[in-house]
Formats: sequence, C-alpha cells, structure tokens
Amino acid sequence: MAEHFGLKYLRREVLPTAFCPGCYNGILMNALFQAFMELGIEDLKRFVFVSGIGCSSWIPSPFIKADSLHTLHGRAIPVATGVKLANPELNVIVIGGDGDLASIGGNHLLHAARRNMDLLVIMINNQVYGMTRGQAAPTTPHGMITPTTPYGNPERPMDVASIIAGTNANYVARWCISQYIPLKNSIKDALSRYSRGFRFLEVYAPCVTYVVRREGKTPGEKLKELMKKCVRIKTWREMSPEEREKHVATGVFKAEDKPGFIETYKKYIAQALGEK
Amino acid sequence: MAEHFGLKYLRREVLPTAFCPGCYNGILMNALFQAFMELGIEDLKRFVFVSGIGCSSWIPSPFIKADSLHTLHGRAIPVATGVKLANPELNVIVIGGDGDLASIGGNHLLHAARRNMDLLVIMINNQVYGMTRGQAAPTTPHGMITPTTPYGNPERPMDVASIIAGTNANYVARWCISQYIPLKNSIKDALSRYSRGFRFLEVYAPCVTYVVRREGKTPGEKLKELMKKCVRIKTWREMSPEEREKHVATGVFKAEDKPGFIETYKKYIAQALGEK
Amino acid sequence: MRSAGFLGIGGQGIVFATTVLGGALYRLGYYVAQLQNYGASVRGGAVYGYVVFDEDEIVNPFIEELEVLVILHEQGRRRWENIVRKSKKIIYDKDLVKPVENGIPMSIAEEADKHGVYRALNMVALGIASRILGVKGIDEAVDEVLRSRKNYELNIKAYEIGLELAGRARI
Amino acid sequence: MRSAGFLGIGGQGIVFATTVLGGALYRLGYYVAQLQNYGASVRGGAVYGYVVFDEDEIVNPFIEELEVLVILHEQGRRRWENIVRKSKKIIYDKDLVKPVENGIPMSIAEEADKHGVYRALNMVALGIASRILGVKGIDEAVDEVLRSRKNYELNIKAYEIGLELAGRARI
Amino acid sequence: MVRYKVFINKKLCKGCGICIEICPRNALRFNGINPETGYRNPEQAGECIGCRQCMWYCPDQAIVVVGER
Amino acid sequence: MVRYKVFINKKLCKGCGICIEICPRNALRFNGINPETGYRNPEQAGECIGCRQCMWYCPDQAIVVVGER
Amino acid sequence: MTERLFLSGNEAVVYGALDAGCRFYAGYPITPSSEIMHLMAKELPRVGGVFIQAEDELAAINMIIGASWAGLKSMTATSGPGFSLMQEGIGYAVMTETPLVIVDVMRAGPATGQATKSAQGDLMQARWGRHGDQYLVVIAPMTLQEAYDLVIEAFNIAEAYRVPVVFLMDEFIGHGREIVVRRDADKLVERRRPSDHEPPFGSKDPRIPPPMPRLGEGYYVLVTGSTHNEWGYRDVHGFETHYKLVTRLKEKIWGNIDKIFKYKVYGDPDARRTIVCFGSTCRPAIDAAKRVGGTKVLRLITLWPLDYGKLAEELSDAEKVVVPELNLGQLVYDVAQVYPRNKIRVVNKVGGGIPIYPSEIIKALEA
Amino acid sequence: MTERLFLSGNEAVVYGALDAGCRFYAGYPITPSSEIMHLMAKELPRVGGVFIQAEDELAAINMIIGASWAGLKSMTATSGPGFSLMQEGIGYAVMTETPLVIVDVMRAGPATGQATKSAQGDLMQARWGRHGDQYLVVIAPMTLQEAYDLVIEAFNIAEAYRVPVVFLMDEFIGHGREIVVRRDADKLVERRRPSDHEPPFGSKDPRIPPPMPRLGEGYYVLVTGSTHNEWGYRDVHGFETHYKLVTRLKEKIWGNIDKIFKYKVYGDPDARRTIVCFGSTCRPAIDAAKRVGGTKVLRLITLWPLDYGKLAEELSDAEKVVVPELNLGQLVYDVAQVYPRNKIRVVNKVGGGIPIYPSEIIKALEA
Ligand SMILES: Cc1ncc(C[n+]2csc(CCOP(=O)(O)OP(=O)(O)O)c2C)c(N)n1
Ligand SMILES: Cc1ncc(C[n+]2csc(CCOP(=O)(O)OP(=O)(O)O)c2C)c(N)n1
Ligand code: SF4
Ligand code: SF4
Ligand code: SF4
Ligand code: SF4
Ligand code: SF4
Ligand code: SF4
Ligand SMILES: [Mg+2]
Ligand SMILES: [Mg+2]
Repeated sequence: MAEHFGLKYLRREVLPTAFCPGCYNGILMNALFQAFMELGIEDLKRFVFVSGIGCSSWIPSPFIKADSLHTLHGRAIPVATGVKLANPELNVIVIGGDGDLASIGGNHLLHAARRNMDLLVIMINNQVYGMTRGQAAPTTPHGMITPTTPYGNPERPMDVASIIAGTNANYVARWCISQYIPLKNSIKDALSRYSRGFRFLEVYAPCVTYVVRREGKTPGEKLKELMKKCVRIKTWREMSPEEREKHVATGVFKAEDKPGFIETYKKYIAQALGEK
Repeated sequence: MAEHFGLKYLRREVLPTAFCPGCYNGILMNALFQAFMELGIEDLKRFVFVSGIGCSSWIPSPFIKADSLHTLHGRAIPVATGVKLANPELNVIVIGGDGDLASIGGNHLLHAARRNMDLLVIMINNQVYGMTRGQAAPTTPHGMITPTTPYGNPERPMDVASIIAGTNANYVARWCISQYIPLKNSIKDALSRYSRGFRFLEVYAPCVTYVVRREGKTPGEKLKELMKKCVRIKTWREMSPEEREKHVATGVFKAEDKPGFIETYKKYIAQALGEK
Repeated sequence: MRSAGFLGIGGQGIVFATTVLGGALYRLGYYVAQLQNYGASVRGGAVYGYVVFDEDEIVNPFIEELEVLVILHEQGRRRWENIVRKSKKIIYDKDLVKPVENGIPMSIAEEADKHGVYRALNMVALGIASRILGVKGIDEAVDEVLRSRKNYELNIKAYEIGLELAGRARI
Repeated sequence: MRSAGFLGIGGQGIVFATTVLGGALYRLGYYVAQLQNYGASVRGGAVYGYVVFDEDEIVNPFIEELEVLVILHEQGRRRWENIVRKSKKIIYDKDLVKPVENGIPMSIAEEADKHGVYRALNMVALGIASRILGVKGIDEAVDEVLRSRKNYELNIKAYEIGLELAGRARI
Repeated sequence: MVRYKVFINKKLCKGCGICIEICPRNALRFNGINPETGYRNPEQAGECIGCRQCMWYCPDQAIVVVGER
Repeated sequence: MVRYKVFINKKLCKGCGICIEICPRNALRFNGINPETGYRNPEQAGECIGCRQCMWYCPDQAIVVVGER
Repeated sequence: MTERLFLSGNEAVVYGALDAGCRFYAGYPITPSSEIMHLMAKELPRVGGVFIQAEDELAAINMIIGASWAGLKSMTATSGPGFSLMQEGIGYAVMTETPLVIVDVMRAGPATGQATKSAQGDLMQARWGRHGDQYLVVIAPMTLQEAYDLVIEAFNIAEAYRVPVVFLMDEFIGHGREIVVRRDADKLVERRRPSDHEPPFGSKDPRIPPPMPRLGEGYYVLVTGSTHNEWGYRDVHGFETHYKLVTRLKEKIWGNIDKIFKYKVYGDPDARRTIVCFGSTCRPAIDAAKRVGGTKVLRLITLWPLDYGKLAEELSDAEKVVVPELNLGQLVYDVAQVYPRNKIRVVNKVGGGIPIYPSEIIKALEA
Repeated sequence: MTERLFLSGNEAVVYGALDAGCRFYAGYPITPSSEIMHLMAKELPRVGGVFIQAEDELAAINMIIGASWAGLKSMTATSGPGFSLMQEGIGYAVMTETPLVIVDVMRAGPATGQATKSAQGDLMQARWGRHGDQYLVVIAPMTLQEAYDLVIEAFNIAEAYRVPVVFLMDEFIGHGREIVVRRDADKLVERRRPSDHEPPFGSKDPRIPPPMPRLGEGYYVLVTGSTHNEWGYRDVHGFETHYKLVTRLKEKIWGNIDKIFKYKVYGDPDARRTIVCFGSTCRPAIDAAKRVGGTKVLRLITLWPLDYGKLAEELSDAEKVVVPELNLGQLVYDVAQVYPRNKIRVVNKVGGGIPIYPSEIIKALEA
C-alpha cells in the first residue's frame, strides 16, 4: 500500500502521536515533512530539533526521527543556540508553543532574533497553554474566557511575528494552519533560499481541545472557518479596524539574507586574529 | 544661598551620588526633578521608584527621597507591577539600565508593555553594562570593543524604543541626554497628559567611564557631540542609511491614552460580577 | 473504612466518576478522601481514581486494596496490577479488559453504547460501583451532585443503567 | 614569609600597585600571593591590596599583619584598622590620613603633585614600599612589569620618586 | 483518466473527522468504531478528485491518496 | 537688566568639567583642587547670560544660577 | 462561619489563603498546582483582591514581592520547575524581609520528570535553594484540612516574622479531595507598621522582627537586596553591617524556633520504634503504627527551622528509626544529625504517583 | 609544556578549562566572576572555540547544555544571583546527563548582598538548589594552583560521569593572584560515544555511566528532561521507569564515591583536634594547625558526593572539631552527621571581604 510521505521522517513505533484527535499540530508536521520531501532531504541525520515544554514541543520529541532535545519550558532557543554555535554544520530547528516561546521564553526569542542567530524557529500559536489545560497565553484574544481569565482576558494579544520582524531577524512569516501550501512553501524558503540568520514562522493553529471545542466547533469546521479568517497581510491592511479584529494577517513579513550571527562572529575574529 | 531645584527630591545625607564624575545619570535626575517641580509635585510621598541592579538602578536607591525598591537584576518591572496592582493609587516609576531592562529583564519589559501596565519606565541606554565594568549590552554598537567583545561586537544593537512602540504600550519616546528640555517635557507628559497605561522613555546617555572616556573624550565634549548626533525621528528617517548609522533617532514614537491594564481588568470584573 | 474505585484510560471520565462518588458520600455526611492518578488526561494513559470513606476521620487514604473496583480499560488494569490483585469486588468490562482473576466480567461499554450513553460510560461505571457499595441514600446524593453539573440527563440515565446492570448481575 | 600592602580609596590605583608589586616579585622567582579588597572601584570606597611572598610555597596568604604598609587615604585606614594596628612598618600620607601610631608620616600626594605624577600616586607608594622591602632586583623587575603596561614613562617616574622619598626618610 | 483512491491507516486515524469535513467532494464518511483504537475511521464513499486536501489536513498522517490510470 | 550669578556647591561637585565645556559664554573655569573632596571645582569667571545649561547638565546638582536685578 | 466542604487540596489552600487575608496572587500555570491559580483568578476579585497571570515564574515571585510591600498579603503557587526559577526572588524576599507565602506542590523530578505524579523531592531545595546565607520557614501539611489550616498559619508566620514561608505540599494533597472545614480563623497576624523613628530593617533584639512600612505612606522606605543598615541604606563594603544583618536575619527565625517549630506525635508516644516523617507520607506511617502497635510517629509540621534538640530528645531512646519519604532520601539527613545513621531504616519511593503504603513501612519497622 | 605564571584565580580557571579541552563558553557578566568571561572571550577563538555572551543566566546555562550535546566540552561561570537563576538548567543537565562545568565564584549573599566580597554561602545550594531528586558533583579549590588543576579534574569528572560539576570558588580565589604552573594535563577524559545498540540513557550496572551520542551523527538521539527510558523515550506515567532512572542517576555518582570523593589531611594526622574545612578557608586553617601543633586539618576537595563513612573514620577519635566557614554554618551540617554537634566549635564569619584569620581558628581550637 502507498505510504504517507511523512512516515519516513517519523518514529513509527511511537505513532499515533499523543495529540488530541484533530489537533492541528499534526497538520504542521505534514507541511514540514512535505517541505523536506520537496527539498530532496532523504533523512534528518544532519537536523537537530529543539523544543521546550508544551504540546507543540512534543512534535519533534519523540515523533520526528531526528536528533531532538526536549528542553525546559521556555529554553529551547538558548539550547538550540548552543547546538548551532558548537556545530554550525547542523540544521537547527526549534518548534514550540506560544507560551513556551513568547511568554516564558520571550526574552530568548527576542535576543536570538536580534542576534540574527542562525536558527529556524517555528512557533505554534494555538492561543492558549494547551498542555496545562487551556490557560491564557500571550496570544489569547482580548476578552476570552480561560481558566486564568474567568472574567475575560484583560490583556491584549501579542503580535509575535510583527515584533520579531522589528528586530534584525532575516525571515519572518505568519501562516494559518489552513494555508497548507504557502505554509509548506514558506518552510522550504526558510530552509533553502533563506538558510542563514534568524528565521521565524508563526503558525496560527487554535488548540482543538481548549479553543475550538470550547467554541462548540469541530476541528474540521474550524479549519474551514480559518480558511476565511486568515488573509494576506496586504488584504488585512486594507480592512477597517473592526474587520481587522476579525481576521488574521498572514504572509511573509520580512525576507532578507543578511549574514547570520555565526558568519559575523567569525568575520570579526578572522579580522582581529589575522586569519583569512 | 539659592538651592538647586533637585535637592528637595533627594536624600541629602547620601550626596554626592556614587556615580563617576560626569556620569550622565545625574542629568536625567535633573530633568526628572524639573518635571516634578513644573508639575507642582511638592514631595514624592505618593511615588514609588523601582529599580533593578546597575548604575542607573542606583538613581532612585538611595538618592531619590521617595519609597524605593532596589530589586534584583532585571526584575524591577514585575516588582513594580505588583506594587501598582496592589495599590493603583501610587505613581510607580521604574528606572534602570539597558542591560537590566532590555537584556536580563527583556521579557518583563515586553510583557508589561503588551499588557499596557500602568507604569512609567525610564531606561538609561548607556550602551554598556556600566556597573560590571563595561561589557557589551544589547544596545552596544555593532563592532564595538568591550571586555566581552574583544574582537568587536558581532551583534547588532536593539532598538528598544521601536520594539516597545510595536506593542500595546501607550507612550514611547527616546531622548538623548543632551536634549534636556524635550526630555524633561516628555517626562512631564508621561506623568500628566499620559498618565495611564505603559509609558516608556529610552534615554540615550553613553557611559562616561566605559564608553566616553574609552573614546578619549571628556563628558562635556561628548555631550556637545551628542547634541549633533541625536536628531528627531523625522529628520533621521530622511537620512541615507550611512547617515542614519551615525545618528540617533529621537522623539516621541507613540502617544496614546488607551485604558491601562488596571482599568481593563476592573472593567471585566465589574461586568462579570455585576458591579457598576 | 470503606472504598471504591475505577480504573481506565484518559478520556473515559474516571476522575469525574470518582469525584461524583466522593461528592455524594460527602453529602451523606461521611468523611471522604478521594485520590486519583492520571497523566495529561485528554491524551490517553492509564487513569485510576478511588474514594475511601468512613464515619470517622480518615487516617490514611493510601490503601492497596479496594472494596469495590470497576475496570474500564486494559491499560488501567495493567498499570495498577497490584491494586487489582488485592481488591475485593472487581467488575471489569469483558470487551476492553483481559480476564481478571476473581473479577466479574460485564459488558459495560457495549451496554452503554446500546442505550446511547456511551459518552457517559463513566456514569455507568459509577452506577455499578454505587449499587455494589449499597450505601444508604447514595442514589439521591449522586442525583444531587449530577444536577449541579453539565449533562445531567445523560449522566443520570447512564448512572441508572449502571445500577441496573449491577442489579441484574446480582453482585 | 614577607609582605607589603597598600590602603587607600577607589580611584587611587591601589590594586594596580599591588599587582605590579606581585608581578615584580613573581619575576624574581618568588612564590607570591596577592589579595585585594575593593568595591566598585571607579566610584570610591576603601581599597586594600597586599602581597605575601616567600621562597617556599605560601601556606596561607590571609594574614593580619603586614611587614610594610603604605596608607594613602583615611577611608582605607579606618576600614582596616586592625591590619593597621598589627602591621610593622607603616608609612602614611600625612595630609590625607589621620596620625597613625608608630607610623611614619610622609607627604606622598603632595610630593607626587609637585613632581607632576599625581595621576600615578600609586606608583609613588609602590616605590616607597619597594625601597623599604629592599628585595634584591626589585627595581628592575618593577621596571619590566611597568614596561608591559600603559603609561610607562609616568609610572616609572613616579616609582622612582617613591624610591627616593623613602630613601630620604631613611626608613 | 486518473481515478483516485483514498487509503486510511486505521492504526493512526483518531477519528477527528477533519478529512470528511474538508473534502470538497464529500467523498469520505465515517465507518463505525475501530475496536482496536476506539476511534471511528473514515472510508471512501464517493468520487475523489485527488485534491489531497484530506491528506494534507489529516493531522495523523493517516491518509494516502493514490491516483490510478 | 538682569545679572546672573553662578553658585557651585563644592560638596557636591565632582569636577567633571561639563559645566565649563557646555557654557556657551565660557563663563566658567576650574579653580584648583578642593581638599575636602579631592576634586577640582569650577568658578564663575566671565559674564553669564543665565541660559541654565550648566545647571541642567551638571550631573551632581551642584550648580545654581541666580538672576539679580 | 463554619462550613464543611469537599475540596481538593489546591482548593483548600486557596480558601485558607483567602481566610488568612491574602489579597494578591501572581502565578504561572504548572501542573499540579494550576488549580490554585484558577480558583484564585475567580475568587480574589470577589473579595477585592487582585490576580495576575505572570509571563513566567521569575515575574510571579517578584510581583508578589512588590504587592507585599504595597501592603497586601501575597501568595504564589508553583511546582518544581517553577520553584527552581523562583529561588533568586525568594532570596531577595528573605533579604528584604518581605512576608510571602509560596506554595510548592511537589511533583516527581528532576527537571520535567513526571508532571502529574506526587513526590517530596523539594525539601532540601526549599531550605537551601538560594545563594548566600538565608533562612526562611518551611511548613508541610499532611491532610487536606491542614492544607487549609496550615496555610493560614503560614501567612501568620510570614507576617509575624517578615519572612517568606514555603508551603510544601505534594500532588496527592493538591489533587486529592477530602472533607475540609472552613471556619473563622482564630487569630490572624497583621504586620506591624513602624512608629516614629523605628528602623524598618533592624532591632536591638535580633529575635524581634522589625516593623514593616507600607509604600505610599511617607516612610520614604529604602528596600534593597544589597547589604543595608537598619534604615535600608546600602553598605556594600562593611563587615559589621553585613554580619549584623545576616546574623539578625538568621536569628529572627532560629531564635524564635520555640514558637515556630511544630511537630506532633502519633501512635504510642513511649514506643522505642519511631517513624519520622512529613507531609502526606505521614498518613500511611500513622496507619502502619496503628496496625502494628508499639510504634511512635514523629510527624514534623515545620521543616525549617528544625529544632534538632527536640528531635534528638524525641529519638533519645529510640531503638529503631524509620524514615519514609517520597524521594531518594532528604529528611533522613536531619534524622542522621541526631541519631546514628546505621540504625535508620529508610523507605524511599518516587515515581508513577504511587504512594508509600503502610505495608512497606511495616516491613521496614520489622526488618 | 610547563609554564609558571602569575595569575588571578579567575584567569587560572580559564587556562585550566582550556587545557582540559573546554571549547565553548556562554555566560553573563557578574562580579566577582566576570574576568573568567572576559578571558574566555579572548582566548576561545584562538583555539577554535566559541564564546557567546548570553542575554541572562538562564540562557547561558541552556546554551552550554546545547553545546555539550553538540560535542564540545562546555562551561559557564557566575556568582550567587546568577547561580540561583541557573538552578533549573542545572537540574535539566543532571536529568539528561549532560557534562558541564559551572563555576560559582561565591560572594556575600543573600540576594545582591556585597558583590565584591568573598563568601562560602552557596555550598548547600550547590548540592540542593534544584527541585526533585538530583545528584551532581561539587568541587572546591583551595589555592590558585588548584583553581587551575582542579578545574581540569572537574571537566574529567563531568565527562567521565556525564554530570554537571559545580566548581565552587570564592572571591578570594577568583580575584587573588598567585603563582600557577600551567602544564600538560596528565590525563584528559573524553566522553565515550555509543557503539551500535548501546542505549544512551541506561546501563545494566547503574554505576557505569552510559555513553553519550553526539548530535548530527545519525544516533537519532532523544534528549528529554521528562522521565525517560534508556533510549530516551518519555514515560510520564510509569513508576518503574522513573524509579530506575532516578536511582541510577544517584547511583552513578554515589556508587562511584570511592573514585570521586577526595580529601586531604594536613598538619598532624594523629592529632585528636581536627579542623574540617573547604576552599580558601583551609589556608588559614592549615596555618593555624602549623602554628599551634597537635592539630589535624581535614580538607575536603569534593563536597558532593560526600563520603560520610570516611569523614566519620577521620573524626572517630577526635576530641574536638573546629569547622571554620565564610558563612553562617553549612559544612557543619555534614560534620554533625558523624560527630556530636555539641563537640563541634564553629568559626563563622562573612561580609566585608574579611577572611577568617588563623588566630580566630586557634582561639576556637583552644576554647
Ligand atoms: C518552568 C515551568 N513553568 C511551567 C511549566 C508548566 N507548563 C508546561 S507546558 C506549559 C505551557 C504550554 O503552553 P504552550 O507553550 O503554548 O504550548 P502548547 O501546549 O499550547 O502547545 C506550561 C505552563 C513548566 N513545565 N515549567
Ligand atoms: C542575576 C544577576 N546577574 C548578573 C548580575 C551582575 N550585574 C550587576 S549590574 C549588571 C549590568 C548592569 O548594566 P545595566 O543594567 O546596563 O546598568 P548600568 O550599570 O549600565 O547603568 C550586571 C550584569 C547580577 N547582579 N545579577
Ligand atoms: S491540548 Fe490542544 S494543542 Fe494540546 S494536543 Fe490537544 S488539541 Fe493539541
Ligand atoms: S560606570 Fe558609567 S554608568 Fe556607571 S556611574 Fe560610571 S559613568 Fe555612570
Ligand atoms: S483526518 Fe485523519 S485522523 Fe482525522 S478522521 Fe480523517 S483519517 Fe482519521
Ligand atoms: S483527495 Fe480531495 S477529493 Fe479526494 S477524498 Fe481527499 S479531499 Fe476528497
Ligand atoms: S547659565 Fe549659561 S551662560 Fe551662565 S554659566 Fe551657566 S551655561 Fe554659562
Ligand atoms: S558640571 Fe557640576 S560636577 Fe561637573 S564640574 Fe561643573 S559643577 Fe562640578
Ligand atoms: Mg500554546
Ligand atoms: Mg547600561
């Protein structure tokens, strides 16, 4: 029987994944694997995945068949930085949640982006802390009710992609999980055309258990809704403020190919120590 | 004999300050005190100053005659948040260094700004870690030599004011220490016209000991140089990239008067619990 | 000190069943202690929950044998073998659990499905446990607890099916 | 085991003087241990630095009395009173330090200013200490150390003034 | 003309229904509970145009769409 | 006409020289070392136009400029 | 007011805290403590208190420090990984004499370990997790009623001695449910405000905690984590200031050990076989003692400061001592201070959320 | 290569680390450890290593963890406040068996305390600062030569046992200068790579550390701080997996105590008066013993794991024991494990950067 293109990148013995039925994390996995496949990557021997703690952090660990470091909550980026600096030959990819990367790990995200550290970071914005049962995340919509915002979320969500685009990061994009093809292509870009410096992908994918089902929707219904709700940045910019509130701006926020941290660091050392 | 307008806001018994001769921190103090004076603030009984660790963090502690919390390195903002939430009647001002607020404390800065927390935060960008003897800070210019960047700083500096302006913060400005009058006026604004939500002032004031003197300049010479180097945002935007590198964009990045966190939080609770 | 508990996997509502039982006994004035063991429950894994109750204060709720134990899934049985071995009245779902020595096999899930209360399988299990425990006033107390929660109709129906199943089996 | 040290305040270069002395003794082949006590030195506060040296390994560099101690500032003296009390040959700046029992008053800062080496006051102090210690070859060793550092001309001049001052005082 | 067949990996499928809801042709439907996993699995029940939406959006790598001539 | 006098608080002054360098009129100059603090202090040595630059930019609150008629 | 409730331990702690007067909570979600946060989010606004979800645990601990200085009784709750992140902040609270209650609902570590499984592995960390010489108070409840009662006690100690109190629970207590009687607290301690010219960071008798100013009332208080004198002025050089401060901070706690240190004896008080234990593990221990008889159970309520004298006394004629712990051996270090190591039998178990059963303790008693 | 140098302790540590093969450093400035960072920034690129200044200590510790897995011997240095922030990361390194060296140049705490003043207040924290049951190695040099020699030893232990090693210095050692002989290391331990089918997180004999894969070489290694089996697969439910893992991690260290634990006796080995000490404090202790005679100095090099049996043996016929520490009493808890508390004399001093002098120890010896 024909085999799913993703299976060769997975540890079959631990499938199915531990995610809830319908959890969109699995769709991201498809897009990622399809990107690998289309780039002709046969196996992931030279890839290292680093993740923190949270549902999304379980994507690489243990499911993806590659070296993976499942680190502490919020600390994936520094660990990944250490890996990359110690062996710049490796492709280092961070996958994590909005809580992990933007709340407790926000400082590392900001500074890795500022340094233009040679990493690809994929952040699943599922609007909540999935693993700990749906508390508010920095991405939770204003007014939303969660276990920690029983009277409605008084905070405003963080536009993570925009903030990172405001740093020295090379490549920043946001896609909705419903935008499979552009998401997949963007991953390809971030691994090929833009293969150095800091690359950040925000993947908008509401938690099926703590957001979608709480809204009384099925994962499929929500996916179809998202196909309308998520629009390209340009379209979004042309909308009225009220319309904007109801939509998610997606697309590539920034695409540059400046030297990353490692090149710059090496350049300075070579200059000073007289090596060429 | 006539008395300096600042003295009434100071604890005389600990003067002169512990700063190096010529340290620009003292100029910020003048601007701050003049703002208080012009706002008719007689004493600082209802003010609470919160700072972290670093030279700039010593400004309030012990010099300013007010309640002050000299906290841990990087943690001034959460402590200030606790103070403000526990007693919203108090005026809570955070003063700290670029290392303190933007490096180790970067996450708190980001999230307090996102929450539009009702605080005024003044960050001294002196381009280095002054207190620990001049190591690179996130604001250190690219290529600069410091004890931790002996071959030149491979990182690019962080444009802190711009990043904070990209959040939900109400008021964001950057001034150079050489721009005394607009700096003072901006402090006044941040305490009067814009008295709620998150207000952020970046004060560009190179460390006299580890930046200015290392350049072979006196504090006075550097001040005069800064008067030329620091230009208004609009002027800066009109410059060529090379010219921009040589200048600092100053001015008000953002000035809004949205309800701050506290108002919003209370509103949601009142709505839910049926109080009006 | 008396006790009853449930073994199953994440998603079966074991903890809820335990909590309702505990709540009911509390309403009846007993001293009750409830404990459960689970993982990230939405995502599977063995789940175990039980209550101990008494007319006196409970010295120690950490016990190795239960008076009544309802097993809804093989994973639960496997992980808590020692509890299963030592417990007294054991009822297990004969389709989902391997045969248990001295245990009473029943078609719990199947019956639940048949009666359209599969989603409240845990309440069927609760009904069974309840009937076997035979505590005076328990049904009313359970009813009261369930009324304060979501899906009362479904749950109480499932509970009653459980009562009946246990009754039929005359345990 | 022999020893010499300096007391002063931040900005006077006490640590540097100590390090040069230590470095010179190291070059002469001694076992040397150097310790200092300071705050955030650019910003004032008492500073204390000393070296101990010997032909054998140094068991313990934490000592309470120094053979030679040069005091350049009252703040230093006050904070390290117990060291001052126990030390043997004490030279102090008579303008900047209150009279020290059994100490030898000298116009160190004034002389430094007079000779235009005020900025290298610490080297004057080093010269004094050096001369009193009277270790063979120390001047050459100090010279060597200073050559490897910034401001050699100024420093060596100041050092020599110190040597001379101490010589004049015939301590 | 190409004819498309949809294969469901019953070991991996968690019965979330996404594939069924997303299929532009309503080519899939549920097929009772899989006793091994306790989940309902979909099966092909109509004409498939090979758009691969179901495959992409199946979060459990449980779908393969194969075209045959 | 107003005449301006500049007062230096010698206890606070750290001799950084900012006031001297910043004064648009070169109205200030150094005045030897203050034995109490070890710092050189400035003094008024020329006409002052009362612009207050020295006062604002003195980091040690050591300057007061007073206008007299 | 007396109410008989069926609560989880996490819920009991919340009601205890509220009844103790807690009016500020900042925290970050973490299993198995999150329910404390959830209920606080709901209940605090109802009593005029304030709740905030922090961006991480570093923020949480520092927020409650700020709130405490602004005058509110403040609390946070967490579990191992978050507790580790809070250590620096807790040390600051010790140094600045900030009353706080920090609930640590212990789970199996190290690192992420098993997040939903009970353990008692943070005992030593609760005492020693911070740098420098610092002393605070550690208390552990054994039942869910105590989760309620003792958290009130924790607030009282925090306020009375101006010290952070670590409330050491475990997952069994946090997630277990039991009958809890909620009642008007006997006595709530309120922090003392300074009168004129009373220094906020010193007192002649080191055992008397200094009064605590409230921000915004004109005390012009200087709070600093640097070494400071009794008025809060920094002194980063002087030996005397430092030594006086740190010994006072120690003495403030250890000098009041007769008031702070609490333990209880169960079983046969004259027996020569003794079980020493803390937290939820005491319950199977008491059960075991009851079953086999001739056994005394020494149950520590206060885990720090620990009165080694009392412990020695209680164990003075013990012939055998059993120390059961849901960890690899931590309390045993205390027992070994006063009792020969080789006569101690340990029962260590951790992982999978499996408790120590009475049978295992009995086996050790009879070994 | 043998070089006789005049170095500060912070410099000696750097050269020791480089000679041990350290090729990665991440850190954040903090007094009194910053010079280690400065010199690393300069020297590492010269030997093909990598240096990075992290945004904070949380990042620093986690960066070196990543670098260690990528195959480089890695180190960081910090002082109290930074050390407190690193605790969670250190626990992760213990759990994932990541070789690291963490230098803690101790200063006077708690909190910010006195940043430039020496202390020995982080001893207990070095052992117990993290949540859960975790065991690592703690070593303390006494001279600056040892700052060089023992940091090499620290790397060797880290690599041999796949464990983070805390190198506990103090400001006196960090900022002091002394003659240091730099020489070719006798023996450098290099981590063992797994052969086919060798599990990276388990071994039959728990005392044998498992081999460590290097990232990027096709091992498909699963590193996790959650409970995991010998192949790295997470098991957040099972008792057996957890218990086996944590007891192995403990046994890996404590079961090799005969190889890891080191101490030295100075003075009169047969004397019945004994001084027990560690770190820089040993030097005045040895001096004191020399001056008064009839005194044995028991100087601990390894502070964790601590061989209580050996300690007991060495103190078995002691009539008096003196424990001098630059803190309020931490090592004394160890001595009290094996020697009656009431016969121990303590000399505690901290603050102002004032050392314990021989005279003070002599006073205690003769009291
Ligand atoms: C230091 C620390 N604090 C808190 C936790 C508990 N925790 C585990 S996962 C998580 C949040 C996960 O949310 P997110 O990163 O958004 O991932 P998701 O599950 O939503 O994919 C939290 C708070 C932890 N493990 N460590
Ligand atoms: C947790 C922690 N890490 C490091 C330090 C050491 N430290 C003290 S001040 C400082 C940097 C100060 O720089 P900045 O905040 O820019 O203030 P400045 O002195 O430049 O005004 C550092 C790293 C500390 N006190 N605590
Ligand atoms: S809780 Fe949400 S994010 Fe986590 S596995 Fe379930 S659906 Fe996915
Ligand atoms: S080191 Fe720099 S910032 Fe600090 S007091 Fe001196 S001049 Fe000011
Ligand atoms: S989308 Fe996949 S997992 Fe969901 S029902 Fe279809 S085949 Fe099953
Ligand atoms: S490939 Fe397209 S048409 Fe065919 S079943 Fe899948 S979604 Fe439907
Ligand atoms: S007020 Fe202006 S003119 Fe007068 S002295 Fe000051 S700077 Fe010069
Ligand atoms: S600016 Fe102020 S401190 Fe500087 S020299 Fe002038 S008066 Fe003195
Ligand atoms: Mg999330
Ligand atoms: Mg700075």
